[in-house]
Parts: sequence; structure tokens; C-alpha cells
Amino acid sequence: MSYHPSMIGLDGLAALIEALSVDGFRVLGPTVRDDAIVYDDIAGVDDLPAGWTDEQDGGRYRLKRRDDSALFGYAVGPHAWKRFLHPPLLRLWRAEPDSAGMKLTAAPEPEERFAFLGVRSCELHAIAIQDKVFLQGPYVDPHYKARREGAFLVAVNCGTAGGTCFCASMNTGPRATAGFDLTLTEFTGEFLVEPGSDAGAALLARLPQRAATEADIERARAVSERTAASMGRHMQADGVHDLLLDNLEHKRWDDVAARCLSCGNCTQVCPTCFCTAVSDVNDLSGATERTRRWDSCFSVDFSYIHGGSVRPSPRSRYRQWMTHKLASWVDQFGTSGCVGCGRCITWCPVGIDITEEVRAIRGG
Amino acid sequence: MAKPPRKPKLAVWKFASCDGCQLSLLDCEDELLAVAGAVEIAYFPEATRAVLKGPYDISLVEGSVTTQHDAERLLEVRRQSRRLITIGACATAAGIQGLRNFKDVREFTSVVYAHPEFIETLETSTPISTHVEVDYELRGCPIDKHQLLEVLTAFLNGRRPNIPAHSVCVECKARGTVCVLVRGAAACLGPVTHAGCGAICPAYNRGCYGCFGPKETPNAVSLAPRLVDAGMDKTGLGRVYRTFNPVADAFKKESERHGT
Amino acid sequence: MVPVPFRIAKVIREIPGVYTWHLKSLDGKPFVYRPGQFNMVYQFGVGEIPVSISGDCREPDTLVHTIRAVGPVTNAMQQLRAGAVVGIRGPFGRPWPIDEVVGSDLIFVTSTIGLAPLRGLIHEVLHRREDFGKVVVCYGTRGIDDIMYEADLHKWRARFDMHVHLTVHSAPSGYRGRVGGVVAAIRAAQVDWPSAQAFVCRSETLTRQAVDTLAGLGVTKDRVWVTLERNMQCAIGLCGHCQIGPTFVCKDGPVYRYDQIEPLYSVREF
Amino acid sequence: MARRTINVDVLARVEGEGALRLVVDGAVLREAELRIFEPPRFFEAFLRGRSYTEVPDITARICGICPVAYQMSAVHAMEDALGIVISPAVRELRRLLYCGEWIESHVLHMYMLHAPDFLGYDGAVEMAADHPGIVQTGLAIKKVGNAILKLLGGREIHPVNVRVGGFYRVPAKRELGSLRDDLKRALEASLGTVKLVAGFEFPDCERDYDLVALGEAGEYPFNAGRVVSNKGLSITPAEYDAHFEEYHVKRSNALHSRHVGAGAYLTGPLARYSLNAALLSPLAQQAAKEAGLGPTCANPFRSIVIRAVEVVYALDEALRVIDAYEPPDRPYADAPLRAGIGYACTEAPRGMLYHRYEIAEDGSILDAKIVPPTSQNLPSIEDDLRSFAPGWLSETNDRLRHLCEQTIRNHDPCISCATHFLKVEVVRV
Ligand SMILES: Cc1cc2nc3c(=O)[nH]c(=O)nc-3n(C[C@H](O)[C@H](O)[C@H](O)COP(=O)(O)OP(=O)(O)OC[C@H]3O[C@@H](n4cnc5c(N)ncnc54)[C@H](O)[C@@H]3O)c2cc1C
Ligand code: SF4
Ligand code: SF4
Ligand code: SF4
Repeated sequence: MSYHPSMIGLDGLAALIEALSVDGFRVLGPTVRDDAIVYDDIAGVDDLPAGWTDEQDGGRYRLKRRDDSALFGYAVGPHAWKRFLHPPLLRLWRAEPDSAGMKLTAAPEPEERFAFLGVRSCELHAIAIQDKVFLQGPYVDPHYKARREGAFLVAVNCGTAGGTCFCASMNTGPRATAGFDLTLTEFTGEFLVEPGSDAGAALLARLPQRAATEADIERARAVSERTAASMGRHMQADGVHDLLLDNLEHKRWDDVAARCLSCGNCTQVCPTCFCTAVSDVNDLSGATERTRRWDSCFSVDFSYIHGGSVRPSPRSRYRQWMTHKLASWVDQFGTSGCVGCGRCITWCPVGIDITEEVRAIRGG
Repeated sequence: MAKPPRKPKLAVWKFASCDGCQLSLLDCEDELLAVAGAVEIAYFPEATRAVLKGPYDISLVEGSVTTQHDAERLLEVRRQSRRLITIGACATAAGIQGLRNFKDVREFTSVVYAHPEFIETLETSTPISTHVEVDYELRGCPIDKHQLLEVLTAFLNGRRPNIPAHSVCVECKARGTVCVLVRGAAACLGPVTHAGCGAICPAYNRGCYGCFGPKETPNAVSLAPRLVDAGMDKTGLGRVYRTFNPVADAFKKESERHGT
Repeated sequence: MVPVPFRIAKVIREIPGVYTWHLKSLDGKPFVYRPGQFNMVYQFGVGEIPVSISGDCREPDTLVHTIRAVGPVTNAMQQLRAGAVVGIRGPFGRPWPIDEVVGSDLIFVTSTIGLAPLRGLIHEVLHRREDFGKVVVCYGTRGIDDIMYEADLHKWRARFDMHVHLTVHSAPSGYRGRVGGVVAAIRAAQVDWPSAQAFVCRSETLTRQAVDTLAGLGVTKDRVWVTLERNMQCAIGLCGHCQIGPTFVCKDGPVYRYDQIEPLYSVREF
Repeated sequence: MARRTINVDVLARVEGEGALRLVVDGAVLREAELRIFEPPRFFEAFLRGRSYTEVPDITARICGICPVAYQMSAVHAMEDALGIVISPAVRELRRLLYCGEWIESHVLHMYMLHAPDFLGYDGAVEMAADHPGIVQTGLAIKKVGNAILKLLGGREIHPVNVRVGGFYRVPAKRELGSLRDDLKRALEASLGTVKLVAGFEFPDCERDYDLVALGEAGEYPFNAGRVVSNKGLSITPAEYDAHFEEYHVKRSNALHSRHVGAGAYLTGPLARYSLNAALLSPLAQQAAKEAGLGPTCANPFRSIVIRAVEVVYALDEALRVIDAYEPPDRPYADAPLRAGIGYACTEAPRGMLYHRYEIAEDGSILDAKIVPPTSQNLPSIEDDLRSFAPGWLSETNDRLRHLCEQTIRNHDPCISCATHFLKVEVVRV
């Protein structure tokens, strides 16, 4: 079914946030905190980062003033939506000794439904990838499912590409094409809104608006084209699957291992990385609680089996990460594990650049 | 699960230290009475006058060895302990008092004391593991009380303590803190520092100063230029690695690399 | 996924450090699985580890695990007595491809604890004995005290329709059985090499050695089946720990056809 | 009566390691010697050459029980040296942080270390078996003190948030507000504590102490004020060295301190209260009155009552700070580096803590001097023993030993602090 785009103003955006919270959603969106644009609870338009942008490069992020008051005039920040759909720390169950031996109680799933405001195209792709991992395989992750179902996604077409973005080369942006309920394209003080689902169309109908003209739509397309042309990074992605798997002993792995801190930041900021570890904690009363937390293939214990770690060297751990992202992910889930958001480049303390590493391996 | 017939005996020993790590046990306000219920507190002078004779099932050892008398006392502690767990940076990596190892102790003594001849002290501050076999080393200056409880329950249940050796960054990200190093707010040792504190410092808008000591496979050499970008000078680099864990291998090497 | 409580009905000490549990679910429900699958076995308050199911899948009322004490969890489990309750999640993983090998001669190659994951398969093969050609078990251990499942071996050796080549690495003088490596035992097997299917269950290095021996005799690598071991936490392909390249050992394995896994096997620290 | 030697090899329920040696000859006390065998840690020596920015974190490690005190004295001394003027909001937050430490440390001492003396137990855990309610109340109040430290400082022990000029990060109003309910509950409970400890039996032991504390600050003292005494002293912290001197006793790893020309003096709750009682909040004053405290107090056994009153005050004060709090524009103030000398005294739970630093132009420390409360109190503690013990010589060894221990514990000595300090022990000859 096809939907009709509309134009809304700032009042319309305010009405959108209002309507979502009236409908019982916990509205999450971009806001400024600790000199960065993070995703957090949003009460209204005032919480959005008006007039801010970011400068990003390998290992570097700086918030800067824009010369206008755009609300979405920056690229993606340190947080990914996965922290809400796939939380960093999750209680799974509790076991207590009882007369039968033990009693196990699963931790309840939260009842809140999320509305995400300002989801970028790369992030929509990342969510779609985690959907594949957690929902579309032989096993479903009930925790992800409980959070993902009923989530309302308001996308924003990027008007500015960040210094480390390369979605254009991954075919994951900058224009949102699927997986959203509504998508916004920002002009000064005005937004083109395009529904992507019945729920989105229904919500749009409740907002103050005017019908979009051909010219509005054309303008929005131009925004995306301009953004695509200004990508900070480029990844030559064709054939990268075979390239990496054919070069598992390439000398570049040693080179990157000398720089890599094996700190795990890249895996934690990546919107698609999904690995977790469980840990059981007993209290002294004899009860045990199992929690699950984000893990990282950069830690030694990640691959521990009796007798030692399978990947003791940082070299093998970096190689695991990158080949998983760009190659074995394709075999596992039919898609690349990288959406070109650039977070792993920006938030790597030493600025290791996945596009550069691919280039180096390609180079010989 | 069958309950052990008698409660395991717990002893808490102190060597050169600030008492902070053993205080962590008394800071477990919600759990202290449960701990006291699960173990027999057999020796813990900071908490009780009562003294039960060894051997002890678990000994927690705080502090580093700085006197000949302590070195001898430690041997006896080890003899009396089935499991010996060191708690904190002093016991594990010599602690702040380990700074003497890089200086002339006689000069130190004369700075502090009017009559240096009254003071009996060794030239160096050494970790417990230099003197006796250690069953487990818990990191931190001070240790994290939840980790202490985890180690105790793990030993009581005969399992491996769940104490990850990865970087502080992993905890920092879980906490949702925006990296202070990347956003240019501070020089941060998080990427080379052992997790456990919960990434407190970055959450308080400052760089980690390494109080949990080095993580597994630390790469301080690669981090150094970034710390310089963030405002640390060469002597600062040398100093920051030589503070609370001065003899931890990776930190010691890095500090020496900067000429300290 | 929450573990389901099972009670240990019986503990059998196989050899020093190796024990077998017979488990019954508390709710009495049968445990349905296929040979080659594994469970996540949880000892209350201690930890959870992957363990192959070693029983006879036609007796779903009894779940059988054989465990070797190597570390904290497996050591703690060794202390458990009949009556203790443990948690079970499973069954997980792909079973041995029994239907794919119908009609062929079968050779099982394994050593010490490696017989545990194969035992259920051998039981099933014997239940369907007429579906297969010759059946040969080559089982090697270090010494005569390391021989597991002696009752089974005894029964199997007594059968006319299968051969058991039991070999020990070293034995006291006067020992009448075969002494030497498993390789020699394989060579001694009399199966139709060009069509035989092999099941190998040993450490990664010894697996390679067995595969080479079999290849020399004409068993191509697409007829060799192995099981792999990796760190596992969720056992359903969501935690990421058990990856070897494209494969998740927990859900794509632990049973693999050797030719498909060999390229990954040969990369160091992969 | 024969010569008796009483040794308390390890003084229990004090922070750090010390011993007591009493030598009793018939009915005469020959010797009362407190020995600190906590090994020396040389803080003053290795602070030399470190940057002034590191000092608050390093000196915190002198003592895990009162790290905030070391951080407070250190930052104030640095600010004095560098001419940094802190904002009123930072001043208030520092008061709040100190409230947290007083609550945590006083409650630890009262409930876990000192009360068992009065109720006849070896320790709090043993006491909990018969009086679970008392111990649980203590733990609950202590937890609130720790909650302040954790929120404002990042963690209870060795907080990370204190820096020269202010804080690395200041809390939002809402964050502080989250403490309010727990503080109110603890305040309620702390009034009960005053009643409880006021009901203990106290030996009739008064002494004419030279009581020294911060005062004349217009507020019950934490971080500001002059150094005053009940004998008429009133000086600035910068003049401290001219009036007080440390001396080194044989076989002691702790330095002792004396009032020049006057000898032993006492800092801590007794002094603080006797010099500032009128500045307590009305609620705390009321509690003091109901507990039978006069405007001054010279019985060290009653120090537990004063601690209880100070806990009421600290909880009350914490609530006041939280209610009035507006976050400052900047979390910290700074000033250009310069060479200089800075002095500061602040009120650690155990008493006054003096720091002096000489800073070079590049911000490195040239010289450091730290005089912890326990060093200052040691001579008075020994004097307490000398004046009280002769009256107890007819008691059994056990009882005598216990009374002497209690005499020491009255002052909550922190031997960890004191070492840069000595040795202690007791004997009947
Ligand atoms: C599919 C599969 C089937 C197995 N079948 C059997 C069997 O039938 N019998 C048998 O004796 N052993 C089997 N194992 C091996 C068994 O899981 C390990 O020996 C066991 O995990 C060791 O744990 P531990 O605590 O005793 O010792 P350690 O090796 O010291 O392990 C310490 C900790 O590391 C973790 N760990 C170690 N190895 C693994 C692992 N493979 N997966 C997840 N976590 C791990 C656990 O948390 C464990 O507690 C199997 C392993 C796999 C993967
Ligand atoms: S690999 Fe890097 S660029 Fe790709 S999705 Fe993950 S964080 Fe973004
Ligand atoms: S702030 Fe420090 S600990 Fe946190 S991610 Fe950055 S480098 Fe790591
Ligand atoms: S962040 Fe670093 S310095 Fe701060 S508490 Fe944690 S380990 Fe210690």
C-alpha cells in the first residue's frame, strides 16, 4: 500500500512526540549530554539538540555549534538503539533452593513500548540485522522480541554526513527506505514526513500538517543526494567477503594488532554486534541470579575452553571481529554485519579505521 | 545442595595499607550480616576482638610487605590459610607505598621522621605474591565491594569468580558514558586498565587513572600518543602509570618507557 | 531460556575423574533428543557447561551424561551424589547424520572421553543394525585404567555383527589386548574404504591425524564426521562465543562433515 | 599484688595496627605505652615531585576510612597556594561530601567498634546475634552516609570526583534530591542512636584537656575556620606550624604532636563540640541536651554521645545543603599556576587534619607536611591511660585490658592515618 507524504512544522513535531507519549510509548531520541549527542528520554522538542552538529574522525568526536537551529543536523553519536532493544545488562532468571531441589523464576520482560525518534538509515539497517539475528533464526531471543515488538520507529534522513560515515558504500543510506513507521526529512523549521507503515500513517493523520508538494519531495531527495556526496569515508565493499577469508594470514593483521588496544570499544558501540556473556552470581542465602551482559570478542575469555583461549593474541581477536563483521556475517545471516555508521572508527580510542584496514588488505 | 557441616573460617589480615579494602567488607551494609552468617569470622581485628585459632579456610590479605617482621608474619598467615586471596592494589601490586621502590628509602625516612634510626623498614614494598603463593588476586584501589562478595561466594561455592579481566571501556560503554578520551575531555587509562570498578571516573567526567591495574593483554604503547593528545606530558605519563599499582608489570614498563 | 530441573538418579564412576549421571526430570516428562546433540548442564550456584548426551535416545526417560572433571564446574559436579538436582537446557545442536549413512560400512574412531558423544550413536546404529554394513569401533586409551563404558564394550565385543578394536597406548606386561595407537587400529579395520563413513571424536590435533590415516585408506573427507568444541554460553547461536568463521558450533554443529570444516580448522587461532 | 604485664598484641576495632603495653607494679602503673606497628608509608616523601593535581587522589590513600578528609585538606591547601577561589556551590557540595564521611565513619565507630565495649561484646557481629535491631539500624544509617559519598564522589572509599578547585562533575539537582527520603529516615533513626548511646554507662572520667578544633567559622566546622582552643588559642592554619610541632618517639612509626609550650592536646569530637556546640542545628542541639550533654564535654567516654549528636547534625546539614542546592555554572574554578605555599585544616571525623604544601612554578610538589588527627591525639590518649588506669588496677587483667582498650577506642584512633606514625602495647610487671 502506498502512503502520502505531508509537511509538518515544529508544532507538528511537538505534536508527534506528544501523541507518542499519549499512546503510551516511552519516547527516546537524541539529546545533548556530556558534550555529545546521546539517545535518551525525550519529553519534547526542547530536549532535541537544536543547533548542534558533530565533527568526527578516527578516535575523535567534538560537538560544534551550527549556524542554524537544525534539530537533526549531525550524524550518529556514541549510542546505538541496541542499548534499548538489546540492553547491556539484563537479568535472566533467579534460582532458589526449595524442597524439590530448586525453583527457577525467569525475570519478567518490561512492559514499556519504545518509540525511537531520529533513527538514521544505517540504524534502520542495523536494527533489521539484529532482527535477523534474534528473531529470524531457529531460535528467537525472547528478550529482544519483547522490546522490539511494538516499537515505533521515526526515522530521519541524514542532512549531514559525519566524518566517519560510509553508509553510501554499504548501500545502507543515507536515505531511509524501509523498516520505519515514519521518516522525516528536515528543512529549516519544517519536515517532510513519509509514512512507512499503517501505524505511521495513522499517527501522521493526527498531526497538524499540509500536503507535501512535488517540490517538497524533490527537495528531500536533494538533501539525501547532497549527504551521499559528502560521506566522510568510503569502503570498497564488493568482494570483501572473499578478500578477507582469503587473507586470514595477511601481514596487515600484525600491523593492526600493534595498534589495537583490544579494549573492545568498537564492539560495544557497533549497532549490530550482539555477543553476550552470562554470569551467575550467588548471594550468601544460596540463591543464584543469572545476568547477561554485552561481551566482546576482544576479551581473552570470550573464546576460553578448557586448557586456554582459542584466540589468545590481539591479532586473532581483531581478525575475528573484522572478518565476522564483513565476511562470515554474510554466511551466517545473508547480510553484511556492517552498516557503515562509522562508530567503530570514531569511538576507537586509537582511531583504527575499518575502511582503511580493508584498503590495506586489498592493497596487497 | 548439602550444607557443609561447619561454617568456613574467614580471616582478614592487614599489611601496609590504608584499611580501605577491608573496610569494603564492613561497607557491605546489606550483606554483612549474611556474610557473618555464612562464614565464621575467625580473625578480623578491625571488626572484632574475638580471635579464633587457625587454620583458616579463607584468608583475605590486604596490604603490601614493607618490613622484615611482616614478611615473616605473612609466611605464618600462608601456613594457616587453605585459600589466600589478596585484596587490593597494595597486596597485588605494592600499592602507593611501592613508590619507595624507585627511590632511596633512607632519604624517604629522613623526610618524614626526625629519628630515622627508630624506623625499621625494608627498601621495597612488595606484593604478597612475591613472598607466598596466592590463590586469587582481587584488583582495585580500593577493591569493589560487589567483587569482594563475588569472590567470597565463588570460593564458598567452589566455583571460578566471575571477575572479567577485560578493559574498563567495556564497563564504561555498558554504563552509557560518552568516552572522555574521544570527546577530548580527559586522558583516560581505561583502555589498558582492568575492569571492576564499573568505570567510575569517566562517568564523573575524568579519565581513569588506572587504580585497578593493567587489564589482560594491555597495549599501553599504542595508547600513549592519544594520552599526549589529551593533554598528558611525558612526565605525566611516567607518573600516571606509577601510582597505585607501581610494580604491576605492564604499568611499570610503560612508566619506565617514559623515563621515570 | 531457563534450565529445567533434573534429579541425579545414579552416579557411575567410569574411570578416575570421569563419571556418568543418569538423570530424571522432576516433572517426569521424557527428554527427546537425537544422538550427537548436547545439553547445557547447570550446577546450582556453580556454573553451566555444554555436555554431550551419551545415552540411548530410545530411552527418553533417562538422560545420560558422562563428564570428565577438568576444571571448577566439572570438579564441583563430581562431588554431587544421587538425589542432587541439576538444571538442564537442551537438547541443542545438530545430531550425527545417521540417515545419510544408511547402507554404508561405519567406522568409529575415538579415544578416552571421546567415546561419550559417540555412544548414543552406536546404540542407535545397533538398534537399526540392518540399515548398515559393517560396524567397527576403534577405541584407544592411554592405559588399561582409562577404558570407559567397559560394560558396553564388553557387550559390543560379544556381538557377531560388529568389531571393537580396543587399543591401549601402554599396558603392563601380560596384557592380552591390543597395545599401540589408534592409527594402527584403524588400519586393522576391515571395511569397504571407498564407501565407508567415519565418525571421529578426538582432540583437534588427533582428529587431523585420524582423518589423514582414513584418507590414506580411501575414506574421502566428505565421508568423515567430527564434533567440535568451543566456548558456549547460550547454546542457541545468540551469544557469539562458539563461532569458527561462518559457523556457530552450537547450532550448526557440534557435528560437522570434515571437508566442510577443514578450511577453518587449519587456520591458527581462528 | 605482683608485677603484671598486660599486652594487647593487636588492638581490635581500631583502624590500622597498634598494640598497647601496660606495666603495672603492684598498685603502681609504671608504664602505659601505645605502640603503633603499622609500617610507615612515606606519603610526604613520595609526594615530592608529583603534580599538585594528583595530591587529592594520592593522600586519600593514607586512610580508607576518612579519605574525604585527606582530599578536603589537600584541595584547600592547594587552593590556598594557587589563589583559587571556589564557588559557594562547591563549598556547599564539599560540606555535603564531608557529611557523608562523618556519617559513615562515626556510625562505623559507634555501632561497629565502640558500642560493643559498652554492651559487652567482642564486636558488632557478635552483638548482632543478641541485638540484631541495633546493628541493623547502625548499618542502615551508615549506608546513607555511604550513599552521599557514592553519589557525589563516585564511590565510598577513595572517591574520584574531588579536584583542586571543585569537582570533576557536579550532580544535577534531581540526583541530589534522590537522597532526600533516605536521609530523612536516617535522621529519624539517628535521634534514636543518641538516646541509645546516652543510656550507656560512662565511667566518671574527666580531664582538663587542651581542646583544639576549627572554630569561629559561623558554622559547625568542616572545611573552614580558624584553629581555636578552649585555652584561648585562635590562629589561621598558616600559623599552625608555629604553634604545634611533631616529635618522634622511639619504636613508633607514628609521629606525635604537641602544642608548643603546652604539651599534649586533643582534637576530635570532644574539642569540636566543646568549641562549637552553639553552632549545631537546632535539632542536633536539642538531641545533645536530651542526651545530657552540657555546652562542653571533657569525659572522653562520652565521645560516643557527641558522635551520635554529630551524626544527627550531619544528616540535618546534608538535607539543608540538598534542599538549597543550585548547580554551579562550572564544576570547578582554576587559576594560573604559580609557585607558593598553601595551608589547610579541615575536620576529619577523628579530629583536625593539617596539610601544608610547597608547590613549584610547574605545579609539582616541593614539600609536603601532613599531620593527621591521630598523631595529634596520641599523647593525650597515653595521658588518658596514665590518669585513668591507676584507678582500675584492682580489676582483673582481662577487665583492665578491656578498660584500657576502651580508653583508646574513645578517640577512634586511626592508626592507618597516623603512620606516617608509631607503635603501641600494655604490660603488668
Ligand atoms: C558441544 C560440547 C560437548 C561437550 N561434551 C562433553 C562431554 O560429554 N563430557 C565432558 O566431560 N565434557 C564435554 N565438553 C567439555 C566441557 O564442556 C568442558 O570440559 C567444561 O566446560 C569445563 O568446565 P570446567 O569449569 O570444569 O573447567 P574449565 O575448563 O576450567 O572451565 C572454566 C570455565 O570456562 C567456561 N568453559 C570452559 N569450556 C567451556 C565450553 N566449552 N563452553 C562453555 N564454557 C566453557 C565455563 O564457564 C567453565 O566453568 C563438551 C563441550 C562442548 C562444547
Ligand atoms: S562495524 Fe563499525 S561502521 Fe560498521 S556498523 Fe559496526 S560500528 Fe558501524
Ligand atoms: S572514557 Fe575511558 S574507559 Fe570509557 S570508553 Fe573512553 S577510553 Fe574507555
Ligand atoms: S575508572 Fe579507573 S581509576 Fe577510576 S575507579 Fe575505575 S579503575 Fe580506578
